[in-house]
Amino acid sequence: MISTVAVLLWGLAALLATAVLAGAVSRRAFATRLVYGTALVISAALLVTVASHLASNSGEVSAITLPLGLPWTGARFRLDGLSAFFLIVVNLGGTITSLYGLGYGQHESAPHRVLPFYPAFLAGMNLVVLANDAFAFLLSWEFMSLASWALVMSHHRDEANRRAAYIYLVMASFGTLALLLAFGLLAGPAGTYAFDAMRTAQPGPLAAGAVLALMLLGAGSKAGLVPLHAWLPLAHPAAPSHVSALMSGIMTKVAIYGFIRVVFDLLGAPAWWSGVVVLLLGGITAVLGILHALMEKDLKRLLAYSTIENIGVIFASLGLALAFKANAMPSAAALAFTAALFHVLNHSFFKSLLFFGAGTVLTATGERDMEKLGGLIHRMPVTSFVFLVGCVSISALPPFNGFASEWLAFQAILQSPELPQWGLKVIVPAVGGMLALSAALAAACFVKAFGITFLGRARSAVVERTHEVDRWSLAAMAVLAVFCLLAGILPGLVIDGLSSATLPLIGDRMPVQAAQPWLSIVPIAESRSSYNGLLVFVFITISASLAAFFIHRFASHALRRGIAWGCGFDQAAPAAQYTAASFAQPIRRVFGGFAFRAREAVDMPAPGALEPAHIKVDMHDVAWETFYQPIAGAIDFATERLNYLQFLTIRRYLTLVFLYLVILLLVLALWP
Amino acid sequence: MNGLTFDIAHLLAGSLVLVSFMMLYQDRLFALINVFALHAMVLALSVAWQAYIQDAHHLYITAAIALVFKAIVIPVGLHRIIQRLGIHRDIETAVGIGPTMLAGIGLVTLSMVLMLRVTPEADPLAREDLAFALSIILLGLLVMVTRRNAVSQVVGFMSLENGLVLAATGAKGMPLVVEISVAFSILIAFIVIGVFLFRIRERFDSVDVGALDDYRGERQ
Amino acid sequence: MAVIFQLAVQGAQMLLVLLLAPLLIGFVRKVKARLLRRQGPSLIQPYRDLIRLMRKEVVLAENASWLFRVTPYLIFAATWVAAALVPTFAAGLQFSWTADLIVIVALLGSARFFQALAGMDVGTSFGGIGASREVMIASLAEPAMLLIVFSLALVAGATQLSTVAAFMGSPEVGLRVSLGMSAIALVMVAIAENARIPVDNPATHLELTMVHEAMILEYSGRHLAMIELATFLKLVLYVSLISCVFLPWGLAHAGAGPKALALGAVAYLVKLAVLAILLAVFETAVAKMRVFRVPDFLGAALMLALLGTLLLFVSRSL
Amino acid sequence: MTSSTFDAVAAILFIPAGAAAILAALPNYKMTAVVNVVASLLTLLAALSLFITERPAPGQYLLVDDLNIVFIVLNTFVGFTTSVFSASYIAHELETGRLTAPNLRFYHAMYQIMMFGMNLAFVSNNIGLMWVAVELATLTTVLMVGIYRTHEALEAAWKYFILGSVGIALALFGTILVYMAAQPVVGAGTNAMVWSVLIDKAAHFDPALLSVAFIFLLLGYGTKVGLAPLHAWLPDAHAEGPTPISAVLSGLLLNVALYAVLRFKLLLAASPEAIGPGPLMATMGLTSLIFAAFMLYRRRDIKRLFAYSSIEHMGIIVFAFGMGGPLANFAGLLHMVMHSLTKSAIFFAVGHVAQVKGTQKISEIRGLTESHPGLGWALVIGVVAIAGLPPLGIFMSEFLVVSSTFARFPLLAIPLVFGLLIAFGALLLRLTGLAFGEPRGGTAPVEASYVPMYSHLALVFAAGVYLPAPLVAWFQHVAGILG
Repeated sequence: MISTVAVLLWGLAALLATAVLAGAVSRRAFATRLVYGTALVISAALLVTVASHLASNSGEVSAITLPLGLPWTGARFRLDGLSAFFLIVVNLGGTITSLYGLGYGQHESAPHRVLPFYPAFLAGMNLVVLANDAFAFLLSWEFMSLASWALVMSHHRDEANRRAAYIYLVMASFGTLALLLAFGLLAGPAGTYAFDAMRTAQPGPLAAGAVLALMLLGAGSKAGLVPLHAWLPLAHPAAPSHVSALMSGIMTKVAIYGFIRVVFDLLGAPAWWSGVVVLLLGGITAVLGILHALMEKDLKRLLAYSTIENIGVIFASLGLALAFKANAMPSAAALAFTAALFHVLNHSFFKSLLFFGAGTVLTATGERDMEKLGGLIHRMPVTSFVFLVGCVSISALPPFNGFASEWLAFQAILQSPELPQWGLKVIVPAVGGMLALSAALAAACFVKAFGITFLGRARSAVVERTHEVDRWSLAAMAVLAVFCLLAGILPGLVIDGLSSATLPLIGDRMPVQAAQPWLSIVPIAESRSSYNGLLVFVFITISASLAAFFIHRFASHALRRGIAWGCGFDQAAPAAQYTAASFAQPIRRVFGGFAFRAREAVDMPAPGALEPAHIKVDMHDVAWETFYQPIAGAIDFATERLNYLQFLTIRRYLTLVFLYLVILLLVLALWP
Repeated sequence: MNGLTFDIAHLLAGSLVLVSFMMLYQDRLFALINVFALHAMVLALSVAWQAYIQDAHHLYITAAIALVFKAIVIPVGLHRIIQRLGIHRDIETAVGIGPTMLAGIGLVTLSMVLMLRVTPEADPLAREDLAFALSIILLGLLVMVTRRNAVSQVVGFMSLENGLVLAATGAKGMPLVVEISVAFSILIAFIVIGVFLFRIRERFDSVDVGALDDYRGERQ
Repeated sequence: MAVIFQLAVQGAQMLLVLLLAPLLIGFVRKVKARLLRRQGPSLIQPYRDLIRLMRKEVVLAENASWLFRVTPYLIFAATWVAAALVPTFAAGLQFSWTADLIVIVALLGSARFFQALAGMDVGTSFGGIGASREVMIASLAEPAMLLIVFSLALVAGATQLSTVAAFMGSPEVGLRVSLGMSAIALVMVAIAENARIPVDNPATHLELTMVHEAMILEYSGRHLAMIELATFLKLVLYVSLISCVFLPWGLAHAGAGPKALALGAVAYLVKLAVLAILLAVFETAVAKMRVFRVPDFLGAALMLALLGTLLLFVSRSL
Repeated sequence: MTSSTFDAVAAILFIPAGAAAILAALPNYKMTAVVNVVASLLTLLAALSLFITERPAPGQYLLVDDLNIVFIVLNTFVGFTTSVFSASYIAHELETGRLTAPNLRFYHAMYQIMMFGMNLAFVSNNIGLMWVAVELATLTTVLMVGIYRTHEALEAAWKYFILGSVGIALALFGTILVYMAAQPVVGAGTNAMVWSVLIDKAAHFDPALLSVAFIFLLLGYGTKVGLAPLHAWLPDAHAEGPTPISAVLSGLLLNVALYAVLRFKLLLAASPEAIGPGPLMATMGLTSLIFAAFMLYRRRDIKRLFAYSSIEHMGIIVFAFGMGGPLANFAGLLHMVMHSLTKSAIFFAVGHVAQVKGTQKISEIRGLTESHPGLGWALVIGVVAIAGLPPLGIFMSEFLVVSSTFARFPLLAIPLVFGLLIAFGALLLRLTGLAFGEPRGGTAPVEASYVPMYSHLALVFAAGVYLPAPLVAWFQHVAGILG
């Protein structure tokens, strides 16, 4: 009987083989269909395998050790509840993205730079989730980064993309080195790199703290935790849109998996303050991320920034879970943890959906700049509809999925009074406030994203010529839209599905939801809090259709098209519409001061003067200016100084040798 | 061995160090080369003496090489080069004489301190020889780094190598000494020829930045 | 049998809020007029307006998309469902567990989301003004609201409105400074959410100052009727929310006999009247503030709510 | 049996020596290239035969043990591939007229002499002989670096020569001191220079003498390893010499010097009272790593860039050996092998690049993956490998070095990681410029064969994913020897 892991590994081998094959045929016409088709099939197969494994024997662990990788450890792979869940996330994303790629890939200008790395990227993400020893983990981790780097670099003639790719890979390897150090601590001097060994070994408090910090650096830099996020809004948009979807929707989740795997699984019992750190980081990340998103006018960058926000939400829930776990409150911890995982799943759905939408807009119009779009709802009805669904879901509005996980997170926050530490008691609600704020801002942000891009009148000529895109892309997006709705109205089923991931790590799970009447979800007790997405959905539908019915039954049907009211000016130019910048202006006024050190300079001509008024806004990425620029400056300074050593005369070089010799001899002479 | 032989060996080695100091003191090329000739001669003597007391006859060859090659051929050759290049009147110390001498004294003390840590059981002659050899080597390096002129750097290198030969011959029954001294003589010949061939007048390499750039490729 | 009764009560509540909504508005307007020594329109004027709007034809801007036409029904539905889930005269109704306070807030959020989109659909600058200001206000009001929910939930240990109401009615609540803060914050949020003075003026159509009206400027006929009705419902919702949380007296429990229910209904009407009068008085007393003062107003609400939440621990465990 | 193996050792020495003689005589250059390849191949086979045949007992002059077999096989292998590469490369140089037929003859003869010198250094059991051999190898490379006769080439060769000579002198003094230390114990005569004898008796040697000796040896041979601040000759020698020689310098000659340092490290480690060699080496390694990492940024010449990266990696290796312990030593060995393979592959690629683009200036080379995909991607893989990214071999060794160091001496790991990151940033920055962007420079096709380059990369890749068990056991044993 071949174990599930083995099956999965065969699947991954097939993916890698596809990558090689793609490298061979990538310049042929049929390559695109071939590669994405194969990737689609394989990912679907992997998905089915994992799902059936979960269904047949949930929670059962299946492990294997291959004679690869680090010699005396071997390459170990393991499938448990957690990795199964993340495998589902990864491969679901992989399947749908491949489906999308079947259509989107046709428009790719340089397929030979995308096709070989796409399957490799998928395989890398799968391997990270399966890896069961430090070496295999890091190898897959960095392989994943490398493949995605190549994909970001695929449109390499654009200077901006090259810069993005460069910053991305440097940050990635910074993260990898941090993880490497963390694993070094966990493995100890003997070098026991197998996760099973690490699990049993309990590091001291100091070491545990160091590992947590290093994990926040390592996994955080990959996931886009502020202030390590700087690369993310550069790199994610630079890639082809379906890859952006993978990076934003899936790869960040793999990073979160890494964090969970080490901090919840390998590290043993956490300290209560670790919860505080993660909570705060999460909250700050959420707020800053969405504020940045609000200020963006580039659609894909906006989406990337909103990814940062969602990562923040997830990390906040994880921090909460840590805090509860540290205080031996398993049920509450399970609730918070489930909320985090649920949000992972949801975000992978709607963020992929939104990036797909952005991709179709990009292919149709060739524009990423929202200021040049508008009115697409008339040209691309289907795209705009599914994009709208994505926007509603990501804005955490019922009855869609984003709300369900957000709601769970809030429920978890409401467990905080039972926490013994005052610090936590006070911080948790504060972070809750941050999350609420970020949710509200997210709604604002996506009103802007949808409103400016799809609604209103066309802001440039390109929009007139656009039309709906191919069926494959639409199908992919439609599927995701359906998922968003289903996960929103049937959250109970998802929560039960997550129990197999929660149970081993937390030691408890949320109460079984499927048993609840009317499929509502009840974290603790119905008297305390409950939510029934299905009924809310049904009610809204019923009452809306009731209203509609009533109206059409009794009210007048007369309808006339007329010009919009423009204070008597008919047909104001499209330029007169609100732009993305002007839409964000009130919020910039409120938050810009501390978030971006934003300054506005208005020069208003005297009344009666005819020259136009100008408003100039300068905003700063605080994180970038506080951390990255000084480091770059320091390196530059050091190189400048040291560089003189390249241009000395031989006599000076000899002097160096001579001095070095004398110094060493002196040391020796003074040696005790 | 009796005191006299020891004392003579000791005297010769010590005088070698002394000559090294004299080299440090010179600032004219001709004078420097002459002093080096003396250096080589003293080396030849001490090697010969070592050959006699260890009655290792092959060491006489080394002594002969030192005498003929280093004390006569090379100095003459260098004289020629200097005249050819017309740099015989240059004063060419990079660091003042005074500091150089101080540094030299420091180096000698350093080598003494180092070598006297060696266990007394070791052959005292070898010990002393080592101490002197080390100081000669360090002084030779000092000459190399304090002189700007290619020729005087060659001289410094040769004195350094004299120190090596002294150490090698001091080590009782050390094989390959002759071969090594021969090899080194060839090496030095190379260097001298190089100095001559490449017309390296002032220094091994120019210090004027423009020249540096195209020499070292970097820095557009 | 019991279930039928329960369902009946639930349905009764839904109809009640729907029918009461215009009346409440009419009442507020009447009181305001009287405070200004005017006769004012009759109480049932809002009903008339709605019916008139129904009869009128719809003038649709050329650029309006399907979204523009669907939105009114969505807004109405979302608001109505939300309003129906707030206990009015009775708590613990059949479907009250469908949604807790957070969901209700979020439902209003969805309504607002679509309203803002509809505002931007036509592509005039007014829609943009309205939408951008609306989301700015919301981005402060919603967190404040949620923090209020937190402090209520942390006191009552539940986000389920019926439970909260029951708890607030019970003696162990005591007098808490944090609850007071939450109450004030809730009122401020309610004012902002319902676009009342001083945040917004429901009566104005001066482009530069209007927020809510700017978004629905292009709406007419039956669509406008739907939106108006939704706005009325929203006011009812907030009023009954305040009353059921901070004045939970007389709140009957579903399944209680008709007598209790009738009593509850009467109590509810009284509360509505009182709060409506207070609102009218307040609105006549203060002036509308500049749009960019609104953040300070709501920021204050947010801070109050947060303070309330944090003070909880002080006031409880010490 | 013993005789047959002795043949193997002799073959390793005599094939290159004989070939050198023949090559010096052969007139026509095509022939010389072929002979060169053949000779290198034979040497490689001879080296491989060391595995199957039983080893000779350590004699007064020659010794074959697990430690030097690693070096010999690596040396002969890279020597062979490089000869293949240089065959096609040098032919092109002849066409472009940078070299003349006599140059070529000289070049090939020197190549074999150098191989001879290096092999001799590896198999020699006598520290004096080892010294001679290392110097022989050095001097031949000096001559080859200056082969282009351009001003820069002569400049570089001269610098290399002078600094090298000083290194030679210091190393010799160290050797003499070791002899002096051994002589009272072992007794006068050749025995006092035989390594296998010394290592047994090292415990009784005079520690003070040994310590002084080690410092001189470390500086002397360290000059050739290219450790900062003794590195000055290395970048220019790499940049100005013919590319095959750059490949050999980085891939092999540095290893020779490293091997010498290791031998004496063992000797010192055997004597308890002497200073510990570990800290000294670790410090030098770390210094070189960080120094080279910073120097990488301002490089404008592509070969000089990778020369500095060689300094960086030598720093890592020396650091690893300085740390000691089974993990670190294993990592050090692995890293050395991987670095030799990768770096020579990179220099092959760079050679092709320089030939097709007609320049070594980084700023004038762009978009290689567009203009020469095969070459460009090879360069990408090579740099990715040298930068320590998986799934390539160097990642494994760096993984072991860093993690084991952090577990033992966390404070040492921080600068190590720092240096690695700085270097990574620089290499990637240059790679981005070279391999991507709007193509610039010549688009002439590459005549020379990609085989050596890709075969090295393939090996590095394979090692990164899978190390065969025997190899591992062998390396672990060697790591054990290195203590």
